[in-house]
Amino acid sequence: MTWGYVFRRLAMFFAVVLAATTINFIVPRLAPGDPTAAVLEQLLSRGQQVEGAQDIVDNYRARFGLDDPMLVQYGRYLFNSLRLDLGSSISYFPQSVTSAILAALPWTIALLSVSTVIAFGLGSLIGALLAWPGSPRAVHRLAPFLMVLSAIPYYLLALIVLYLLAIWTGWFPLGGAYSVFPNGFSLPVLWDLAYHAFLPALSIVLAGLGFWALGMRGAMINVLGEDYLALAEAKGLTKRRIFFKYAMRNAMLPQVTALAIALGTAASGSVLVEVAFNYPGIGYLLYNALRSSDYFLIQGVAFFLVITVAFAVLVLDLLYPLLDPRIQRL
Amino acid sequence: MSDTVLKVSDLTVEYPMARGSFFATRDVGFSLQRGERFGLVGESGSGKSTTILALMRMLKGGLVSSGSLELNGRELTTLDDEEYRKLRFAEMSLVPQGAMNSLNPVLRVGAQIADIYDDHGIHHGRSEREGIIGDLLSRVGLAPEVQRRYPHELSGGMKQRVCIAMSIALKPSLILADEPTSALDVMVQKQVLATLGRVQRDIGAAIILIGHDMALMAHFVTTLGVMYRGELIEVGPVREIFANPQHDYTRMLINSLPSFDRQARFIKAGAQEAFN
Amino acid sequence: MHSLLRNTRAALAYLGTNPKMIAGLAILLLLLLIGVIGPLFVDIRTAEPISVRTNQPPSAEHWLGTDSGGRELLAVIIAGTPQTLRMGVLAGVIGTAVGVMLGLFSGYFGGWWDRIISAVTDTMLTIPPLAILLVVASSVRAVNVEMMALIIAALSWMHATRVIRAQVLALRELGYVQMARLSGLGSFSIIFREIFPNVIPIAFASLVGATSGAILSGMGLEVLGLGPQNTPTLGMTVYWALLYAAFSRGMWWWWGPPVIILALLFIALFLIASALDDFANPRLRSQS
Amino acid sequence: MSKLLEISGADVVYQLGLNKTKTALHDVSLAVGGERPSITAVVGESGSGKSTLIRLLLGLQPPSRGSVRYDGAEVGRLGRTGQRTFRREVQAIFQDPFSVYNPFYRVDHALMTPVRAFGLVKSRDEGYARIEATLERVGLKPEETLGKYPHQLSGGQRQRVMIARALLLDPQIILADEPVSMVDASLRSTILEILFGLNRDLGISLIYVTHDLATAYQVADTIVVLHGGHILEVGDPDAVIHHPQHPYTKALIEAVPSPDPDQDWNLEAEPPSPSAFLPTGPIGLYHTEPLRAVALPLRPGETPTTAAAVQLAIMAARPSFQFQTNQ
Repeated sequence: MTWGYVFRRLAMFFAVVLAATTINFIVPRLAPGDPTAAVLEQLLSRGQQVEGAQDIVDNYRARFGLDDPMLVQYGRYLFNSLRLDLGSSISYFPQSVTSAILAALPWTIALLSVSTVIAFGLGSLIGALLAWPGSPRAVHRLAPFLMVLSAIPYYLLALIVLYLLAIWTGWFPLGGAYSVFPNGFSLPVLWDLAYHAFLPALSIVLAGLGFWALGMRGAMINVLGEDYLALAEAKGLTKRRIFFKYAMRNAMLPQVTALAIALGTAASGSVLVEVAFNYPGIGYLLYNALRSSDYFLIQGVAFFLVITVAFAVLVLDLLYPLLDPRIQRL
Repeated sequence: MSDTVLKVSDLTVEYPMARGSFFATRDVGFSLQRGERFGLVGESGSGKSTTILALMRMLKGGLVSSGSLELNGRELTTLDDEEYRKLRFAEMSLVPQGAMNSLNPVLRVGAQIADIYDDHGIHHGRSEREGIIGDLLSRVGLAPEVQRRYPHELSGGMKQRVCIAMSIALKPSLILADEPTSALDVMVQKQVLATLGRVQRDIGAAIILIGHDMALMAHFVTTLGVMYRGELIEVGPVREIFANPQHDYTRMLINSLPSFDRQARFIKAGAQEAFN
Repeated sequence: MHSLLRNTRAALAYLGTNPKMIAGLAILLLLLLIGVIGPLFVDIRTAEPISVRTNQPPSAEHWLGTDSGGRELLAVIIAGTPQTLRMGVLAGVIGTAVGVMLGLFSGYFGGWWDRIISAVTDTMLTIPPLAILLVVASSVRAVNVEMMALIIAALSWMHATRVIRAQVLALRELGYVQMARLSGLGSFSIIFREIFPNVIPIAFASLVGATSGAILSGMGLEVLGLGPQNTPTLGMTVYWALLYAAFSRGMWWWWGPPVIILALLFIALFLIASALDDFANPRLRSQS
Repeated sequence: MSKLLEISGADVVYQLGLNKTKTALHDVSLAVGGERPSITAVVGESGSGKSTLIRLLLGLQPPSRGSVRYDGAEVGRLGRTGQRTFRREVQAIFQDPFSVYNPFYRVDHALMTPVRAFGLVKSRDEGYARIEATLERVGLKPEETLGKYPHQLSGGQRQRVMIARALLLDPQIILADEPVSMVDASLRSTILEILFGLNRDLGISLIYVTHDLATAYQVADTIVVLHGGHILEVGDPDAVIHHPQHPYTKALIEAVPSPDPDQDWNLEAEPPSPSAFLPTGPIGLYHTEPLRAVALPLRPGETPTTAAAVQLAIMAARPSFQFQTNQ
């Protein structure tokens, strides 16, 4: 890993953040009419006195400084975004967009990271076994079924899982993340959290499994054709050692690269899963924001989604050289 | 115990195909004495690599349909897979063809050598292991520190030396060398071949060298076998074969060897006199 | 061109015997037939709201029942399936075409263009597509199917660019590309006559993947309520069902059929893409 | 009489990182073609700079210093027509006779494309007539070759089709990059004989780039020994092979196993590593004999010679013969 590599990755991170901010700034201006029109229209359409409506409009005007030149507006917007000042939410007023998102974010990150890690690990193992000539027959029987299941996207799978395991059988709760909002951690609390998270996590794992298994199978088949695998066998190494240390270890490298790319899709998918399960994370927040046309909040969620994923990708990229010695360390 | 290390008789390897079988070797037979250097030559597809793979029981898709392989008096064809695994590198080792890609790129050289000991039930303390691997590397002319390097930090010749070091780690009685120098430049080729010859003599192992370069064989092996379309068409002391080849194919192989002979030059008519 | 015919024939011969391809195409054909034959039997105007009695379970009169808005659900499925497919294919074709072009140029010419295109591609790939779609779709109110396809296409070219570029980088080093240069061909001739034919299988696999991704993105927008409000696509039907709590009211006939058809659609596209992958990657081919 | 392709004093420096560079060729001068069509063998191992040299000669890589001239004009500054003429008249044959064919097309495509692209024929039929005649010239039967896919031909046939492809364009100069190293031993001399014939009968000049000293000795008028981007020795093949003067040349020749088992190859003495022969300071090529020059430490006050000068001197010492005119 050279400084150039670190620099490039950091530059990419900031490019993503910049792009996200810019889109948030430009797109509302492409729509017909003054950008405040949307907010005013929204407030009027509620046909009622929204508490602090005037504050919101003032806030909006102040933030955008709509009389200033475009470039000044953009600079101010950029500056505000970077210090995470994303304005105030309409539907959660007087809460700021940032604080609403920060309340929801831990749920999403916990759910998404745990289930993605499981899907990634389990899927890679299944894929590796699929390509391995000596793996048990059960793997080859089960795998096609899993693959086909994985072709169904997160959200649809969530609906099916919800119907089968919650509504029909009643085994799992219909939605939410807890029975009572947790005040501190104890064993029953953790159990309750896991109980509620199980179905959303299951949907994410099932939907992701096949992708990782397929990728791993391809990478593994390539590795199995390599000369160093033949030499490992010739050296009289045990099958177990060859499988883990010589084959899977190497086939994982492209998988890690793919993980960085797939995170964006996974994040989008899990947002929709939250909608299906009323899970109080970013996805659910977003759904509410959309239903109440809370534009600041929608943009804020999009912004945070992008930043979170970009940050995870940055971390992955910086850790990658530890896995592959061919990329030079600092 | 007799002095015969390896006795191959009537070895036939076939690859089952949709329409009948493809015979990669037919009735191949030869034997090696302790410390003997045996060469197998032939062009690609002649069955020489198949013979080696059959010896290692590493045929992918092919099977030994008849014949016997006897190593140090023990019949190999009846061994089960686990017994065969333990025998690899302990009694019979392999120096591979593609040295460039034969080492795992993400493992240090030392770790790849250490695995051989670990999976053959030989355990050492940490520093003892390091010392043993260091010694092994010095025997093939590499610095002991090379064990801490990754393969991509080594040149082609160095990688092939690492492979040779691996092949003698457990002091086998037979080394199979599958075109070990075909990917190397001539100077490095000679270095590697000299190293291979030296360590082979040090541990007293017999060696089978596979190749397509008759000239290389001429200077390395004592006995030569010529393979052509899956059959061993000629076997004998290397000098006799060069002096008096019995088979047209062998003769062609010898005659097509490039040489610095003045007769072999194409000279433009008329230029010759002016130049002599 | 003879060789194109020969290669096409070889591809078809291989794919014709691939069970994944056969199964995938069969499902897809079935779904297409719903849209083609369905209107002959059912009046699809009943897919509009308040055309039938509301909340009826499936019966001899209403085969798939009706929803709370007074829509005949069988008609909704018949009208909606082709709409969903059209959106996906439109976005997939546009996205892949752009992606293939960028990949070919970026891989062949290298240099600064390549660096810029690659950086943009890599960056775009890590951005959650939903985030951008949200901002765009929530600002551009009242979308229709074509507009949605365009918006989604803008986010579905990267995969094609990436795989095609990687392939071109490998092909560019091959002797025949060098030979073509020595044979007096210009860059564009080399790209389209020498390189392009060899990436067709990958481009096709990419197209199927992009189509599937587009339907997925479209569904994502629809279930969040940002889809075409007046078109009965499959995703919108699921959205309405959820909005009117069909789940807790036990109206399985409302959300069940669109979910099943969407699932089948994704499975079909997955099978086809996977068969094409096998064809494009000989190592996978020999394994399966 | 052919046109002259000349490299003079060329360095090629690659930028590897921000402040890392690698010099692939140091002060190389070569001359191909000219008054006496010649065969020059450039002998080098991997990393010697061979492939950079080929790219330089084909105009695919500009020199970092020095110049590449064709028929007197700088290759990088040729106009549109000049560029086209250069492209057509300087042709190449590569090592791998399989990857040079687009697997998507029949071999006809590889032959027809250049003929059409350079506008040498007016119709397909005329093109085929020309192609068939050329195939026969390299010992192939058109009816057994045309209409086939590359994988349906043998390695030797594929390489001969490639020679025919080059010939179709009436080249002045052919660069042959390891043309026989991937061809079966039994067919090597046939291919070499064809190449030799192009020079002898058609007056085409060749650069034969190879790692194989023996075949270089067989066909060449001049041998150039390239190592680490430096020309270390250049001279008449008989002199270079049988009385090598540079230590690297000596070590290289000693490392080649003799086909005679009775001749001692001295396998006990490991040869030194090739990198031991890289020059440690500034060097220059100096004549040791009229037709030979060897790289030695730079002698101040004495002007070094160039490989190009030695090449031309060797050809000038040859009696001239009557070449058949090309078509």
